[in-house]
Amino acid sequence: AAGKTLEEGVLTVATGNPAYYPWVIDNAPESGQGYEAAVAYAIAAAMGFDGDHVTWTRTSFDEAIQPGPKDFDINMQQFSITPERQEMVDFSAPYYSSAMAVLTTQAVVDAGAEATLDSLKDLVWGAAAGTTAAPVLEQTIAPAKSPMLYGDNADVTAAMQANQIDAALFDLPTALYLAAVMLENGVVLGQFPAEQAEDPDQFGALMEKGSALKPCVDMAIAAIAEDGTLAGIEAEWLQDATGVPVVQ
Amino acid sequence: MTDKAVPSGPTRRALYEARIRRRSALIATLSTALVLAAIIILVPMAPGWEAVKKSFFNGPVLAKTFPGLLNAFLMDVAIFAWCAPLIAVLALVIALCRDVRAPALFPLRLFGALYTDIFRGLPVVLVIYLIGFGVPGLGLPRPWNSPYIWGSLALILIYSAYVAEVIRSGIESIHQSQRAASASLGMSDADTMRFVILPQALRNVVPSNMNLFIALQKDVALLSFIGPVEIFRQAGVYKSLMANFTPYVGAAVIFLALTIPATRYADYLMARQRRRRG
Amino acid sequence: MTDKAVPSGPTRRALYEARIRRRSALIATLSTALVLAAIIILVPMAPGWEAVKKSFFNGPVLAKTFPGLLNAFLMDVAIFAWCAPLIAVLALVIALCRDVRAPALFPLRLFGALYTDIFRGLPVVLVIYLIGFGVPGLGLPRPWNSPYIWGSLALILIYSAYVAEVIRSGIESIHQSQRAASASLGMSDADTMRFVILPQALRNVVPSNMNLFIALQKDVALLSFIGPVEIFRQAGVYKSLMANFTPYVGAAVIFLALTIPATRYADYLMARQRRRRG
Amino acid sequence: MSFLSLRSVTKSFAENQVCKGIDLEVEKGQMVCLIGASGSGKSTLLRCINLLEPIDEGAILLEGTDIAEPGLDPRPVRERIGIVFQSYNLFPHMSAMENVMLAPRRVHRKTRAQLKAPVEALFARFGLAERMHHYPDQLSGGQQQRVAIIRALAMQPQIMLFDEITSALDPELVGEVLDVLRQLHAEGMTMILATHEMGFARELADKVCFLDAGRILEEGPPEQLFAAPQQERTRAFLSRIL
Amino acid sequence: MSFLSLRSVTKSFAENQVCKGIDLEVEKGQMVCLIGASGSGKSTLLRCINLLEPIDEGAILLEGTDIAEPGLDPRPVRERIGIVFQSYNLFPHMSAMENVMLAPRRVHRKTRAQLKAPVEALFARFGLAERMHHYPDQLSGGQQQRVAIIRALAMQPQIMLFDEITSALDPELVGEVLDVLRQLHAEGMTMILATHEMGFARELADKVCFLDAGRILEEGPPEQLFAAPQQERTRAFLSRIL
Ligand SMILES: Nc1ncnc2c1ncn2[C@@H]1O[C@H](COP(=O)(O)OP(=O)(O)OP(=O)(O)O)[C@@H](O)[C@H]1O
Ligand SMILES: Nc1ncnc2c1ncn2[C@@H]1O[C@H](COP(=O)(O)OP(=O)(O)OP(=O)(O)O)[C@@H](O)[C@H]1O
Ligand SMILES: [Mg+2]
Ligand SMILES: [Mg+2]
Repeated sequence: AAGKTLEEGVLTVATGNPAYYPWVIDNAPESGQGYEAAVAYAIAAAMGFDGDHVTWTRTSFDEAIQPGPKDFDINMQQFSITPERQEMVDFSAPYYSSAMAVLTTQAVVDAGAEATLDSLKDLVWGAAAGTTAAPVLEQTIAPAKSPMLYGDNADVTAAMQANQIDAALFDLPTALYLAAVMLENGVVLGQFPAEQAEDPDQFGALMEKGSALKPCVDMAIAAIAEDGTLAGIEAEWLQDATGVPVVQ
Repeated sequence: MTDKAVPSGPTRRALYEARIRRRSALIATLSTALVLAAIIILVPMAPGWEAVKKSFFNGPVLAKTFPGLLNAFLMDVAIFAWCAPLIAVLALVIALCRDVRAPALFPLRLFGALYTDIFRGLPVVLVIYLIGFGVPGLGLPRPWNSPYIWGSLALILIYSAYVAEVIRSGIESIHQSQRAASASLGMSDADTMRFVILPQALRNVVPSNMNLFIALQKDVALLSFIGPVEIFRQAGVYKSLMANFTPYVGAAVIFLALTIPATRYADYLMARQRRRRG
Repeated sequence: MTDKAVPSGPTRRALYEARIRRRSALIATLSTALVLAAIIILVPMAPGWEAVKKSFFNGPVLAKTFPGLLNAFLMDVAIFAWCAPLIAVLALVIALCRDVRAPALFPLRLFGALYTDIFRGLPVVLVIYLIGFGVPGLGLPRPWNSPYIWGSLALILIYSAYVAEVIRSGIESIHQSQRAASASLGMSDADTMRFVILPQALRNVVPSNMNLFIALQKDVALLSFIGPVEIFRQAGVYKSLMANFTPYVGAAVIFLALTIPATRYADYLMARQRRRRG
Repeated sequence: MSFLSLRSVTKSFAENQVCKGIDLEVEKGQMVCLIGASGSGKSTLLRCINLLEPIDEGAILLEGTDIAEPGLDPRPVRERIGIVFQSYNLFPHMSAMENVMLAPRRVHRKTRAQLKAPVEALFARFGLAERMHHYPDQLSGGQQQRVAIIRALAMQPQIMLFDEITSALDPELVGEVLDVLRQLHAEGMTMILATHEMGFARELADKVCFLDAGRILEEGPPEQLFAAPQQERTRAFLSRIL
Repeated sequence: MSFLSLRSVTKSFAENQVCKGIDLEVEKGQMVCLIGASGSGKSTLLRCINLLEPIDEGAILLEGTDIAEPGLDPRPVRERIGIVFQSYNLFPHMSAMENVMLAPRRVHRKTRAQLKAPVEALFARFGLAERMHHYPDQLSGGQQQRVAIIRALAMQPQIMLFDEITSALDPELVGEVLDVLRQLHAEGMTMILATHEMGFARELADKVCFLDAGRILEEGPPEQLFAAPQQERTRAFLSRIL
């Protein structure tokens, strides 16, 4: 990767502001704690950057997908790879295949919500506007009331805490984290497993369109996938999701 | 003696002016055409133009998203429609509060002053976030926690502070002599306000308020930050789906179609008022 | 004859008014105290109060986040500081464009009119998104794609349209007779504008522009949507980290500390101007 | 006892004492003219009588009762004392008719129907029958001033105060308004008139008072005051004006 | 050949013909007074002579050259013709001195240093030496009007137009300004003066023109015009005004 990074000899990795558990622990990616933080250091290592030569920066979701030159070499904040986005930016090979999951609160469950499409249709839905959750919501659940859309995860949880929405669609790890930590009485009601989806939600590291770094990153990801590093990181940082029922 | 001179054909000045007008029109047309031509020919020659065009002026994307945008714009219109009258009423109340003289009602004056100071001092987004997420977060039951209600309330609070100040300035702009004239007829203060001052004050502030309501129509877009999918959010969704900024341009066009005529009309009212006073 | 009567002690009216004033002050104090007491005692008795307090008025959270917020507010101040002068200059240019009479310069007038119409017609967020995300996306190299540059440009474009209109209205408010007086002395149009009209026009529009610059200071917060971590974004970050709205309240306090005095001063200038004219 | 009497009325604006102990007796049906230089306090005195300005010291007796007692509700008094200002102060958003009817409707609680006949009669009497439904800005200055007079008269006051009601008018329109005053005088209305129209004062006034720097320097019937002013100042003033 | 002569000048505002063929001869050093009712076209005529309004037909000859030729640059002409308006039109943001110096500095490209002596002399001549550095709103109406005259004179015009320059002044201030005109007349300045001050017209004018509805109905030396007006209208007008 020599000569292809923003700053010679240093890999600049972007994450969200703030970055959320379990992707980054304590909003401090420098620690290497958290799934994406760990993956980033693993990729960097596979590309030949040691830990001291990884610097972090922050971008919003919109900033990351805007076309044009970037302030980072790679950006990891649960970007779903979609063909439309690939028109404007480059994605690495996927480093995680996520299930979509339904985040809700105990009160909604008590009120009779179940992990069935029929039951889910009648809830008031929310999602983060910039993510693929919004279209997935329309396609798979097609709620009766048009969903509310928000700028970021924090706003979605705020709305759910305010009882303005019943449920929201997130990738599973995010949903699990939000349910456990951010949301009082949060519950992950069900999931749409990645294996069953026709085009599963896969996270890739985002790069500038035509980035020279892409082959290196792809190789690095392939390498860490192959040698089991990736699986190890997943086991360490992402909860076992088998407890979450599959939506019928 | 017939004083009304019948103009016998065009005068020397009329002829000269017609000539000048023709020449000016010619020059203006030519220079405008030149500039336009330069823009039309040169801009597409710029290196980034293809990218710009694809990203901002993408015909197919526009065609696909425009109906959705228009539809979402109805939401803006609806929010505006229910906020505007409430703002007008609340603003009038606040303005009257600030005009209250009786010492027992001093808390009202204080309230009015605090109210206008605070809500004019805060950024609109901040208030929308605070009220739109904050208040419902206190455990209100549905449907009383709707972001439509609280988001609208945020707009109403802010804009009524501005409108109240405008109304108050209108009240103060009515010359003291009108109050004196009314008082000298034995009218009470309340009657004076209601029949003499307010009707004139409100008429005077129509243009300023028109400008505020245009601003309100635009700030409705900020409600999207707490959930309602109005045109700005809808454009954002399309943008992130298609990674293309054309939907924003579409939204801009929709706004302009509404706000340019409205702004022009407000300007016209303002200018007319200034002329009348000047 | 000594006309200046030496007031020999308080007059009957003075005594009466002093009595009334004392009574009014008493009533006002009492009623204010009552209302305040009611608020202080009753509000905390409301069922949701504990939740509200924890969520909105959380002392420890405020203490922890306030320094960070203040620090982020420096960014707002900095953005304001570089935008304001550019806005002033651009607005003056646009206002003069719209006043141009020569037919060859008609494109300038057209440009001025289009410019003000478009940028006054669009919501600020929309322009910030369009320019702040759109333009850099066209393949500008760093550092020329910085959101600071393009976000600021968006603010400059919008606000200069408003300020230009205000300046133009100032120019138009200068009575025709000033131009006539200047012309009658043999002065050229350019000199008339520069030495006679503009100095008066600009002085007249200070209060209106002051209000616009206060609004600008608040709209700087909208730049956060395209990246710059100014106070609003910083508050949002704290909010999502701590799941607590107190940082927003903190940001509100910081804004109010700046905007209330400024707004008050602008109001005062406005009122003084109105009195002078009235 | 006079109908209206002022007893050493004083009035200050902040440090500036504008009325410095004014005594004045006005009999029923009398027309009293106040003359004096600009700033001598004529307007202030009239506004004090109407209670638009509170006085500092002294008393204003209307039929023997002190109406200037601090704290008294001024409204019943104002119903009895009409005032017309130099700048007509019509309500610009109402037609002439509505201007006139407003106070009787709100204060005397009369209906439009009750008021129609008497108000129309007033308009007719002062030659404005055709202009009743016009708005102030559709009326000439003289017409506006007459409407202002009608508006005050519609409250059926016992005394009318006029403050330089012709000085904002073109010379050609002054006549119309003075005619109204002549008519009122003939009908026995008690009136106090601040004016610069010496000719009119001379013709109609029962008493002329010369105000100077907040004092009534000289008063008397017009024949006497204009022909043989006692005071040096009065002479100087009259020589400048006439 | 006269110094200034108007040849059947006509001027309309839209449908409203305000000057209906005006002929006027002004000799060097003459003072010509225009009198006439409000709206008769006096101001318009003066503004036409100064080229502030383009005329429709006719010619305005200044020393034999037609200055009203359409398309001509009016600026050199305006330097030769000074005008002073009823509402003084001083520049409120400049001191009296700066008001006077502005045009010579910008148009004649003189420096402040060059201008200082002559301008101070002008101020001194018209009794304003102490007021030079005051701003217009610190000056009385009469003083403002004198500054306006000084401002026009500083451009060293050959002819001066005055448009009712005393009518916005209190009677007591009128004298100051008329003194200035007397002085100018004595020095041989050519002047045209629209005025309602008949006394002044009678005293100083070399020729008085009576304008009525856009025509010069009658003209002549003041003794003749005031004493024995030929026309019915002139008589009616004079009887109303005097
Ligand atoms: N509301 C006020 N506040 C302060 N001073 C005032 C007020 N009204 C009048 N004055 C002052 O009182 C003095 C007398 O004013 P007033 O209007 O009574 O005079 P006037 O005789 O009516 O003069 P004029 O002929 O100009 O109308 C003036 O010096 C004036 O400045
Ligand atoms: N700029 C203008 N546009 C339209 N009409 C005008 C304009 N200036 C003057 N007039 C009209 O021209 C006529 C003559 O006006 P002008 O001011 O010349 O009269 P004047 O003799 O100076 O009257 P005054 O004694 O009132 O000053 C009037 O009917 C007036 O309405
Ligand atoms: Mg007065
Ligand atoms: Mg005139």
